[in-house]
Amino acid sequence: MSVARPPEDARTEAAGEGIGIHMDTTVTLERRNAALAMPDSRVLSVDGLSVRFRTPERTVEAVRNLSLAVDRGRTLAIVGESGSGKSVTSLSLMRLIEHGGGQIAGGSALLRRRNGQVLDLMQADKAQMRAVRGADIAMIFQEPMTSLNPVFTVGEQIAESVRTHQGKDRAAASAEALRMLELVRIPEARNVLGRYPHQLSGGMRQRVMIAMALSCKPQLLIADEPTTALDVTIQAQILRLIRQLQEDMDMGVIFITHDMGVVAEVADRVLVMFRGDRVEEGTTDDVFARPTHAYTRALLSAVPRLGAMQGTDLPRPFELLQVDGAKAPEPALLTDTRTPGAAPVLRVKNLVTRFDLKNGMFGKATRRVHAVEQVSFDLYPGETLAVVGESGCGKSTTGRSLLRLVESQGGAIEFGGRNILELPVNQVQALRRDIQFIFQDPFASLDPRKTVGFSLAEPLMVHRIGTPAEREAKVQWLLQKVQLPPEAAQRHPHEFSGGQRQRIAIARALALEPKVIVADESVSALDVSIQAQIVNLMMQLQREMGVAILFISHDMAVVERISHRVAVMFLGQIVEIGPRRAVFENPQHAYTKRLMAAVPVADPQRRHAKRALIEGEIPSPIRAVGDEPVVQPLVEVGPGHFVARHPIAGGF
Amino acid sequence: MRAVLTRLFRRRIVLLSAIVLAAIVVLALGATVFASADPNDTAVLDRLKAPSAEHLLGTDELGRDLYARVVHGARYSLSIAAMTAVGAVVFGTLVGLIAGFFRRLDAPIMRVVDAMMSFPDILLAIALVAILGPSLANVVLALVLVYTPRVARVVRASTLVVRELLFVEAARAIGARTAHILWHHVLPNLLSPILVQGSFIFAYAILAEAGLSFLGVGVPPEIPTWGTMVAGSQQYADRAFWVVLFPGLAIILTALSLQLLGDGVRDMLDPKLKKAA
Amino acid sequence: QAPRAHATLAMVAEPQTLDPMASTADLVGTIMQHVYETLYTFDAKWNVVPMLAEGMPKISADGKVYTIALRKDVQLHNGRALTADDVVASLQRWVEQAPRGKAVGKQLAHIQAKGPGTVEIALNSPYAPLLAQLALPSGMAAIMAKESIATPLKDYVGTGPYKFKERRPDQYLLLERFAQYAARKEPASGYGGKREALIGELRFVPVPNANTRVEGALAGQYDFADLLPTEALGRLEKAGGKTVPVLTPSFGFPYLVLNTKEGVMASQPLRQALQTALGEGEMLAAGFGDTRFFTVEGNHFPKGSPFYSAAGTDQYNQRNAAKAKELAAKAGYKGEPIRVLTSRQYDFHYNMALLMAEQLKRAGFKAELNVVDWATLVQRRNDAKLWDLYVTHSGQFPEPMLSPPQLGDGAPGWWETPAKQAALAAFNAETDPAKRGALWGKVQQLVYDEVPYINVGKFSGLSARSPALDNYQPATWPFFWNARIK
Amino acid sequence: MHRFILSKAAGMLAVLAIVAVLVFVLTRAASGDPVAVLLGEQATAADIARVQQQYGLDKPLPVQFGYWLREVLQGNLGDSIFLQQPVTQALAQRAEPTALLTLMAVGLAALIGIPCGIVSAVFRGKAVDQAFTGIAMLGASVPSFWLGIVLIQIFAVKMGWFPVSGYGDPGAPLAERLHALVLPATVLGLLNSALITRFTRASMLDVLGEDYVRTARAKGLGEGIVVLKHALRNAMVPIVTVVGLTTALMIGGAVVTETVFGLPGVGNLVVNAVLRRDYPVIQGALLVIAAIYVFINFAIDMLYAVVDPRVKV
Ligand SMILES: Nc1ncnc2c1ncn2[C@@H]1O[C@H](COP(=O)(O)OP(=O)(O)OP(=O)(O)O)[C@@H](O)[C@H]1O
Ligand SMILES: Nc1ncnc2c1ncn2[C@@H]1O[C@H](COP(=O)(O)OP(=O)(O)OP(=O)(O)O)[C@@H](O)[C@H]1O
Ligand SMILES: [Mg+2]
Ligand SMILES: [Mg+2]
Repeated sequence: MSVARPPEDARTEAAGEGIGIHMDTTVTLERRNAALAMPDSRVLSVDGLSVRFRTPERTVEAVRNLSLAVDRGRTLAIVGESGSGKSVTSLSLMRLIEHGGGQIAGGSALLRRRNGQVLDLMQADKAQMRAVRGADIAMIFQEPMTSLNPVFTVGEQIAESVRTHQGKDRAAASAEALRMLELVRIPEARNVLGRYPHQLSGGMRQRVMIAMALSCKPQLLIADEPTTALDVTIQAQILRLIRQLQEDMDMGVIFITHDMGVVAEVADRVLVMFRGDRVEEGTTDDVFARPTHAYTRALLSAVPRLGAMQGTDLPRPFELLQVDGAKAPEPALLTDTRTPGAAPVLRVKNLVTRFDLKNGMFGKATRRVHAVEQVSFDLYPGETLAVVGESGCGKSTTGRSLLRLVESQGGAIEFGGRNILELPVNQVQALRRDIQFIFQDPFASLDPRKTVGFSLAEPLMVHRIGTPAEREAKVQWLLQKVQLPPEAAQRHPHEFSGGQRQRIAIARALALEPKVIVADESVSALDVSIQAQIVNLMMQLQREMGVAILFISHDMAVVERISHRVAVMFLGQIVEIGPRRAVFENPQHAYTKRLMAAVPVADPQRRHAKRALIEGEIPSPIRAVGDEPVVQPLVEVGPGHFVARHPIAGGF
Repeated sequence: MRAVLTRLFRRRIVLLSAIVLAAIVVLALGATVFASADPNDTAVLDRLKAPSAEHLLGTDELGRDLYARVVHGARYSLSIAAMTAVGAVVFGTLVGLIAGFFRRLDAPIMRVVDAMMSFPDILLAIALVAILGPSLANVVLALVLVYTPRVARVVRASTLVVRELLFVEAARAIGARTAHILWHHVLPNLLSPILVQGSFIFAYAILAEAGLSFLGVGVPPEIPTWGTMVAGSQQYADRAFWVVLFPGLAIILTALSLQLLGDGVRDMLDPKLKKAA
Repeated sequence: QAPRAHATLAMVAEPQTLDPMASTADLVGTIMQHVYETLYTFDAKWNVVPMLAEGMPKISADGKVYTIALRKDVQLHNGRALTADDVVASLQRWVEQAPRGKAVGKQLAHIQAKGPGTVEIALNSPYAPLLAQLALPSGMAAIMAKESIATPLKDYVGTGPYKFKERRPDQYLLLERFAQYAARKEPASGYGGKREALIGELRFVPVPNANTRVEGALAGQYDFADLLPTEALGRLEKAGGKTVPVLTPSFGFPYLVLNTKEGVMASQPLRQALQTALGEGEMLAAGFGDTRFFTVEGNHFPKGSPFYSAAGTDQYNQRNAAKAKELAAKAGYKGEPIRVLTSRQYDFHYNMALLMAEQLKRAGFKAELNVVDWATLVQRRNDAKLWDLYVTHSGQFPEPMLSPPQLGDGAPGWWETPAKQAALAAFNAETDPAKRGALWGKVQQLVYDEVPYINVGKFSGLSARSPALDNYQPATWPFFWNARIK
Repeated sequence: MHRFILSKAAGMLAVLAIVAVLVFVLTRAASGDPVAVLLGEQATAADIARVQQQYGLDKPLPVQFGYWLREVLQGNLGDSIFLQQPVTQALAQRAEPTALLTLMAVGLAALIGIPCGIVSAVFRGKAVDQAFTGIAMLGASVPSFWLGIVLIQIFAVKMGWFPVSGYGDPGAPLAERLHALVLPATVLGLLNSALITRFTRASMLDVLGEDYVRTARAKGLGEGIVVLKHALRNAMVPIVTVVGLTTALMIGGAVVTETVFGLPGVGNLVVNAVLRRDYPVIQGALLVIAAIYVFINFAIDMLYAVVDPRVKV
């Protein structure tokens, strides 16, 4: 390492610890010496880290002067809204940010390696970084679906890491991979070793990611939103797993998330980021109990807490705190948006939707997915009916069936006195005017090449409503409704944040003033503060326009907030349906109970409350052709509260 | 519009290609002004003269002024190439789009496409020209027929992907008809592969025309094209390098600029890149 | 190092067929003349000399009956001796099937064997070109073993110094030395005299790309490379011992055929006007470039030939646009398009056509070039409705009746006038070579007057041989007997 | 599996049927006459008519088609008018040079195109990317006859390393035949590498942005392994497609190169047949080419499954 640095490169003492603006890109000797005296228990000590992205048009300061420390065996949670720089921070520590076009503008990150040596990651050369990555620091990424290489077996992907860092031969590495898979409690690990990622469920993939990350027993594990994409039940399993492995290996963990519930569950310390800055840091208990920064308070207020609605019947908007500390305008008084005695807008009777699985070689269906089995429900004007259940239970398919976006095999969907399933195609197109769908992924459901203005006007265009000028006016009105600036019409989807995109999607659904909106996981991908805003927005719009909403979600806390009634789906069937209060306060079906239990609670005090966790995977809705599932009739257990009587215990 | 241009020409090389291409087009449009000599005027005694003040780029084997031929040739070569590229792209896109989007039509259409693709280009060309007579339009028609299946294949493959994207379903969910979806959502998202194909076909068409003309199934001889110049004069290249060099340079320069410009356009149209780059 | 036992000969294409009677294409004759022989052939001075015939025929006083004695020692490739029956069967086939033979067939009364070694050919009327027709390697009156005769021909059993060995289309055609070949005793001269296969194997390889033939010659890959672009001469000369250019003077002549039957060119005055407009010298220059490769002369036969004549040559190479315009106006030309059929099969056809079109334009004609591929051209020219003029060429043959076909009957152009009949009847009936020369002058004059076709001039052929190929004699149809590999 | 093969075979038959009809209609609709070409300059219309009769070319087209179809269904592709051999034999003789040339050329094209495409993608927008774009376009706009002659002049005439033309002497051993294919394969390889370069580049660019590439880096793998193992394997599907397509098109489409180098390939056969209107050869060869083409497409489909486990055949 170079000792004699040119003076202009030297960082001035005045820059101090974590404050002050550091313009230079290197670390002084003094600082390094100070850092070398890092306490033994400390794994990572980041100081004054700044990262920026330079584009021809502008420079983005993604992270400014960030300092943090992680101790052995401890977990530091980094929270903050989307785009606050959490991922950039973690990628910078791995020095992967350069591959994404980022630039480390300053700061140091001292890492204590396994051999005790202390290395400044920001100064390390390529070879050193390669040795560090995967061995001393490992990382789990947000997207288990895309973070594994689809063309290699999971065994190979884990073993590769082992071979790279431990110099083991193929057989030994493979044995180690097997051991790791067992460690992360993958059932039939030996079998899974030879499988490809697409043959595994999301939860299993994330466990593979963890196995891969931990295969070399790193000093530091960075988990960037490792559970965001997963179901609550799987999430709970994964969180517990990380926690346990951390204890076993005595690692330091940086846990990035925007879910305060998860934070409360896992973290020892919390660091709150806001637009690239660290705004608050402290022990988890402290931060939850006594948030000092306005943003932290706003964040906490937006966290949906299961049980917060106990004792109420009607949905209630979130009370939002503004970042500047002022209280949000008082939500309008709670009124029931439903008209008592009104006829249902939509009646679904015994809906059946199945997908044939073509067995490639034979091209003949031998198995089929029973995505929706004998589902019946009514939807009333002004009502929000939530459909909850785990991934793959058929929620989206139910929604898509309503618009005939998929072909259903049986049942009836009555809308305006007509059975949608029997209408000719052109009438279905006309009918879609009255039932609108908000897709799960706001980014993917907006054409990236069309301006927002086009996307908003498109429904009108398609149904030949209004003149271009009128449509433009309508677009402006819609933008205003969802609180976006008028000039948003000229921009493309990628120029918006996730929350804004979701608002665009909602505005688009409202353009035709439909009678029914199917909102498919419309808020699941958003961070809490945005999520709260969107939920409030939807409730407000329902109040103003009286639409019926079919709210599809797996987030029980949000569902509790927004819905009048709740339907719980399991394996394509509705196992429990009833008024929200009844279902939440008095769940009858075993599966409903389990779902409730798995929700993380944003309260560090309750962290270690014992919860019944189910190991393993959810049973599969795929069956051989001809093997029809049994559908249990629903039994009324309270007013409007129906439950299927399943001999269900064996199912899990 | 200005913003679009700024973004397009952010890379200097793209700007340069645009300038070169524009210059060639201007040259082609104003051929009679820029090169007053008749490109078909023969002067056997002046054959294969080296470039000089009188003949800027020299003369060919019949003593025709190469400068005049290259400049006038620009008009024809560019129109042949452009019409072929546009024709093949339009038809190929249409066919590929339909095959890719409508499962039922996929197999029958693709079988015809396969059949056409396994046809050697020159057989198609000879047959067509023989049936319809040699003319610039028929050469273009033949070339379009040759390249349409290739575009169709690529477009179909991409359509199969785009068809499954969520925003297509989203469009269907608002009640959009198929034509609307194809035009507004599928097509714009196929631009990138189409552009690559288009710029390659452009370059290939210039050369393919030469091959056809050389077999006597190309454009009539009074039409000077770059391809014919290169192909027809190659045997004199040892003695007079310029007969091949200058038309050859013209081809390469055009093709290269077009490709680079195509790259630029593609980058510009790619919203993801707009953000990251 | 032992001398190679083979020679690699780069030819312009894959032969259309190996049946020497089926096609008049030069390439077929060039190759198959090694396998098959004719009764007569030409010596270096283009005199007809005997080949399979013992000597010159006995011609009856009325000039109608030819009695031809055959050589006795001639062996067929299948190991049998040649008999008169073979000759009769072969000639029979020739007059029935070969395009040239059919022309002769019209004059024929009968062909008969007169004993095992003698053949009799009887004519309806005296026909002077008979022996030349029998001698020509193109559309050859090839003598083949009787039992091998079939259509299409499958076995190539001839009497030549080489016998057929193997053919791989587009790759090679192998002829091997025929050990039992019985040569004539006379010294070799032209195609005549003693033939001797000194190279064990002849490998004819098709190299269709002219530039490739040049490069192959320069690289020393070929012992012989046929028909090279004239532009290559400079490089061949500078090749430094790897290759030797071979120039064949008066190799052939390009000519333009006019449609006398239908369309604008059916008018004789207009044909003359067109002839006036043409500058044949310029056209030759366009076609062949270097002056060493062409001769601008209106006499259809070169000086030294018995058929040399200046008759009508004042009409040649006039390039008089003004006069042509005037003549055309007189002939009632109203700007109808003149459809010129040409192809790019041969560069010089195309280049000459281009130049001619320019010349015609200058004289106020509206020339319309129809460039088609060769297969289309040879088909279209048989349809009088489709063209007014086409460009082609022919080898320079010793006997006028051998080429162009327009001198015969039924060839495209359909020149059919009483004057032609009379002039040619007189010419063909005369068997005395000295008198025939004068009679040809009349025919030539007639061609210039009636303009059924226009002889553009003479060009030389350029080929190349390796220095190793010894004693190669330049010829219109290159042959490789008597040549050896050093 | 049976069903799969059956459906592929049905597709292949459909293609062949379309080709059969199309080729027949097109060749007959085109002007030109094999007999006029065969007989040469001196033939008269009467001669031509007689020989046409001999080959059955005077019959009405549907009759000719029916006759031909009957023969084809019995596995007989007829006899060439010019080559004096059965079409099947003519094709069999071209199979080796064509196959070897195609393999070598495609191999070379891939060997050049894929690495260049990868480098271009990795260094997107840098000088080397632009240089490769330039070279690729050069490859797309250089006429093959010209490149062929240039290579001949340098490596055959000047250096004397390779023969100028031909496919080895008669009876040459395989090594000599391969040697004769080096230059033509180079020409074809260079020219076709352009498209492969561009495809590889585009495909790699897509993949390099994927999350799993980042994962691979996060594991501490070297950049080489990340790009060549993790990214490339995923980018392979479009690359395999374009390489396969190149192969298929080269079978009948390497005409110019085959002519320049005097190679007895299928392209040469077809084009000569087309130029001389050797109908039986055109028809037979096109059927075979179409069959090969369909087969290559089929092979590409199978290859997908090899490079990408998500793809099910
Ligand atoms: N490659 C890039 N080029 C330009 N800007 C980038 C790039 N990657 C990230 N940024 C910007 O850096 C900022 C921080 O992004 P980062 O990904 O760290 O957010 P995050 O906190 O992880 O958000 P999320 O919760 O959505 O994952 C954002 O403003 C983002 O737009
Ligand atoms: N087009 C399709 N073809 C085959 N199977 C399908 C298809 N669409 C959905 N499925 C299957 O149907 C089942 C139900 O899917 P669905 O998308 O409705 O689940 P979900 O409850 O919305 O799950 P998530 O919470 O993950 O969105 C799943 O097993 C899924 O794999
Ligand atoms: Mg992130
Ligand atoms: Mg879903």
